[in-house]
Amino acid sequence: MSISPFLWSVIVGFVMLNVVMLGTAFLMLFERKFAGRMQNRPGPTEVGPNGLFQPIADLVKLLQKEDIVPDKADRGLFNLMPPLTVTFTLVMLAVVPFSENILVADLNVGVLFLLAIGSIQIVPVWVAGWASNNKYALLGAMRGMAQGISYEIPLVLCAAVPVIYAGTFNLTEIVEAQQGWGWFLWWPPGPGFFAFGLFMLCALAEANRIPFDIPEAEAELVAGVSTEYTGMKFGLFYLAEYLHTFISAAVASVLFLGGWEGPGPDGWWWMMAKTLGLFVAIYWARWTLMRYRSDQLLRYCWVYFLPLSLLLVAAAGTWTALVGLPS
Amino acid sequence: MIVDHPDTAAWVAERFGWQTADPELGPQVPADQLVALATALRDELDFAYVVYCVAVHYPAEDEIQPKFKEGEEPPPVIPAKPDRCLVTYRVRRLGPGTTTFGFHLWVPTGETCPSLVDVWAGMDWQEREQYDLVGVVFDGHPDLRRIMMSEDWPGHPLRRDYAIDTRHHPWR
Amino acid sequence: MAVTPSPTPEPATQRVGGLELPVELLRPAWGDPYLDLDDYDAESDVMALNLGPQHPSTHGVLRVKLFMDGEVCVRAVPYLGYLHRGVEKLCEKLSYANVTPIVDKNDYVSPMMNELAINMTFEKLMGCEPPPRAQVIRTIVAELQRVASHLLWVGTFCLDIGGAIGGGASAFMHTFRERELILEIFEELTGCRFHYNHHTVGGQRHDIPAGWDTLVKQTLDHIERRTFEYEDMLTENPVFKARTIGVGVVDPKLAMACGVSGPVLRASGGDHDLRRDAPYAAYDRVDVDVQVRTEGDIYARYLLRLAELRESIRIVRCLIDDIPEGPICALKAVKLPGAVKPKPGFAYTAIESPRGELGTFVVAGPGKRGKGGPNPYRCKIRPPSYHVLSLLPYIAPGENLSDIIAILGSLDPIMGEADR
Amino acid sequence: MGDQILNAMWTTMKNVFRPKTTEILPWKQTRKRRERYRSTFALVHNDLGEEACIGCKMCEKICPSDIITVVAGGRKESPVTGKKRGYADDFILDLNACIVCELCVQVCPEDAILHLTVPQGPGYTREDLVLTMDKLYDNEKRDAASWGTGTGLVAMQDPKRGLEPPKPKPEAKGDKS
Repeated sequence: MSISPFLWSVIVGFVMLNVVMLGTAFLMLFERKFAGRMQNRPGPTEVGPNGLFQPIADLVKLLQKEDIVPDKADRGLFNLMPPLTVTFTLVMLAVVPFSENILVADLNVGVLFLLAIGSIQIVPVWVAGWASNNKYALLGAMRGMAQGISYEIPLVLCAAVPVIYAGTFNLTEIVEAQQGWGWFLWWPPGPGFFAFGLFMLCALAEANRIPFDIPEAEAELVAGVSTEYTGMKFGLFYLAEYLHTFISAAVASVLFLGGWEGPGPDGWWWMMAKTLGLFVAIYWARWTLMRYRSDQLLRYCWVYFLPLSLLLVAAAGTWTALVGLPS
Repeated sequence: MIVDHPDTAAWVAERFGWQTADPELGPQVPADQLVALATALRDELDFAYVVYCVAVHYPAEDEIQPKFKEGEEPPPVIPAKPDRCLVTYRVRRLGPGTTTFGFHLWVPTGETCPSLVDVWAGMDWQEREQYDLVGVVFDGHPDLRRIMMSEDWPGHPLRRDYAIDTRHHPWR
Repeated sequence: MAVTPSPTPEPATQRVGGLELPVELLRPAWGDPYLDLDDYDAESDVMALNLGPQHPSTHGVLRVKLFMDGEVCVRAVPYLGYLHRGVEKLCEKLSYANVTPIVDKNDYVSPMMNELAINMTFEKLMGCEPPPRAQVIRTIVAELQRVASHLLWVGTFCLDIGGAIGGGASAFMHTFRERELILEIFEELTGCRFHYNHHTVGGQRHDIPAGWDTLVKQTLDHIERRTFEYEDMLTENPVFKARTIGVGVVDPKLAMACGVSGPVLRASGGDHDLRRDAPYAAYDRVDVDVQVRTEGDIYARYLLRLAELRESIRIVRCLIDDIPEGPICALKAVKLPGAVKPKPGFAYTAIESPRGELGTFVVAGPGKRGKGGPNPYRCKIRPPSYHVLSLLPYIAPGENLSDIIAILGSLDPIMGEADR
Repeated sequence: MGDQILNAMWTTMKNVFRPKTTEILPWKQTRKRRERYRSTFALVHNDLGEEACIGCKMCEKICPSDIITVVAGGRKESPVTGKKRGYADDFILDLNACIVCELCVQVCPEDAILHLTVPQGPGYTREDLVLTMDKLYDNEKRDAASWGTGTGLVAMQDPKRGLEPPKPKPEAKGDKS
């Protein structure tokens, strides 16, 4: 039975949206359980068997919270920004291939699209901080802006390494270039490994995760940009952050870990396993490390990460020039 | 110039001529000599560390004629005392073998007490607190604001005439 | 000994607390700290940021008005009093025996210290000496309380720099897990986990139960093992080091002039510890190895507190094995509010609380018929946190907002005792 | 730098496999409180089965928070012994402001008021935490008396304790066995 590519895209898009949103909710539960175990606590236990329905309870709680808009806030922008962050994050999902068939749009400039949408993410966060008319939110927004712009550059350069190796911007073709065990993580040796590490660091910074969660550093800035948001609007920021982390992990596994390619039968399960593995690693680091200061963060970016990523691009280019593109 | 004098009270008696009655309170200092004593303690005896500044309010007392039996020599009349505050200070010399030294002065209500902020930075908040709670005005303090109570608080709570159940507006 | 007063004191160096230090101006680097925002140029880019009283990391209800140039503070003005409960006024109205459970609430992180401090002053007024058994138990509980307090500090400080959702929370929960064990010890001894009312005038109210010393020893062994885990997690952690080394350096001269003692002073190089220098309770039975560091930054304070924690464990181990037999209280148990009536007089005693010199100055007033009154005439509690906070206008200017939070955390102020 | 971060992460991972140290929830808790733990209060009956409280108002006078109100009922003939003794007509203890200092237990000459090792259940109004005489005698039935009694505490603080040949510890009168 043949199905038109457009219809297939719509179906996959619909299913993926729902699965990812629901999955994110349960990833939150997983994180809370995991963090609880790290701190010798049981984590959520009350709603459902062993706390299984906690995300649903959270959702209900967020929905019934009073929706407060500060008097002097810019009402329109203030209300617009939380949905916008989630939208931008979900748009990124469109080009992430979970298997040969499970993808919404097979763009031939997929990497560029991802990076572009990823950097637009900064804008709603910044505008939200500005529109809140709160000094803490403003400080958080400014920090987030500086951090987002700075880390965009090494992020793009690190993503360029697999692009150079594969000779294409198309994510599906990048995965196919890593067939078998030829992941860009270790083959060609060297640049890919470091580029992966750097990419993960920059993705953490982009997604505002500890040790780089400067924009919402709750010890200093109360809750940063989301200080004035209540109820589901706050929940949307939260959701966007989780989605961003999840998508960063997915993109990293596509670019460096061979996507759905793996030992044994290929398929979406490999992709999911790799993504979740990275996700767990991110949370493991999150619940272990402290937070950097914003000026330290920017200094690391411009002094270490940017030259290093340039070097990696140069190395990858040299390798490709000498050895040639994969057939 | 640091003098390592073991007995500060003796040093003060020698230098300024003030005798110490109660070792806990130390010598009584005239108000105009307070800063001179404090500077000498800090610079010459190495009392670099502020312990406290406490003001104790004593309400006015009437003249008291102690009781005596008929035919006896009447004991001397205890004179009337005005409404006044006892301001006591204590400073400390740090390190092994640390000692503290206290001195005090009497400030009748309506008069001011010289401030020691310029001698020890730590006297700043101590004096502010005593001003706030007891109502002693420290002359020369650069920032004599209330610190514990709100700015518009009526009265000074640690005075003896301030009843503990005084009604007040809820704090903002 | 004749002393010739020098007319012009040489401003070169001054020996303070066993240190030769350059005399410098004790004024904040950014001008007068007492100015308000109105005094600023309206054209300047200074923003007033109200840090607290409702803020996640002001350790309660401290309010600091920060004047910020971008994210850098140009002036910090602390406002206290949001937790002022009138404890000193209350002490004037309560009898001597009743004051103890009230002052428990001052430094709510180490209540044993409050009780000990005020009861030592009452004993000095009464002229009574607690029996040796009480002295040793006092020392042991004080050191256990110091362990608990420093553990809590490590946790809350990690919250300040690590965030409530993140690594800071993990360290926080880990230290609370260990602190819980100390509270269990106190629960076994006094029946309460927090506000014990364990000390009384003349001694203790509770004798140690059977098997308590074994429990203490086991717990301390356990805690000492776990402290190495904090070392793994924090001490060498590059993120932790990046946030703490070289930040918030406190000059020892300034610290002394502000009346700051305890770990903040010792981390800056002031070699002063009342446990060694003016021993009270049973500290004359043990050698207190005073930890001193000279860096004066937040990292030094962290290392110093960890070292003090281990030192406290060592002191308890020294004392726990030979607690002398005998009574635990020099006076009869309180049966009436007016049971304790010291003669009129003045007394000041000080102890080394986990935050520094916690002293109490008590004026015992006259009562009827020439005897002492049943309640203090004036009771002044000299809290270390109050003085530590007065450092803030001097060290906060020039620091980043994130660093101000870290500095505030590292000073370890307890608003309960600062505001009283 | 990397190895130290890994070291820190290893530390947190070790903790994942440790047993949890927190209790689930208060109403599910299985935790055993210590013998001396003090929480809420109970008024007890003495060995003869009558109310131990004699209405002497000692606890009312000593209470630092001023939360105890005793209405003394005057001296009456005891139905059990036939001797005259005091009774309390009413005894109100406002647990809202209680600071659990144990002083009322210590001053009680008849060991009538005791601490319990179990907490008072939460309520929906402030009045639920005001312990009236009935509630206090109901608490006696919970059979969770704390260790501290008036005589016990006084004996423990006796300044001559251990100096002379130890006497047998006086049995706590009001303590139910």
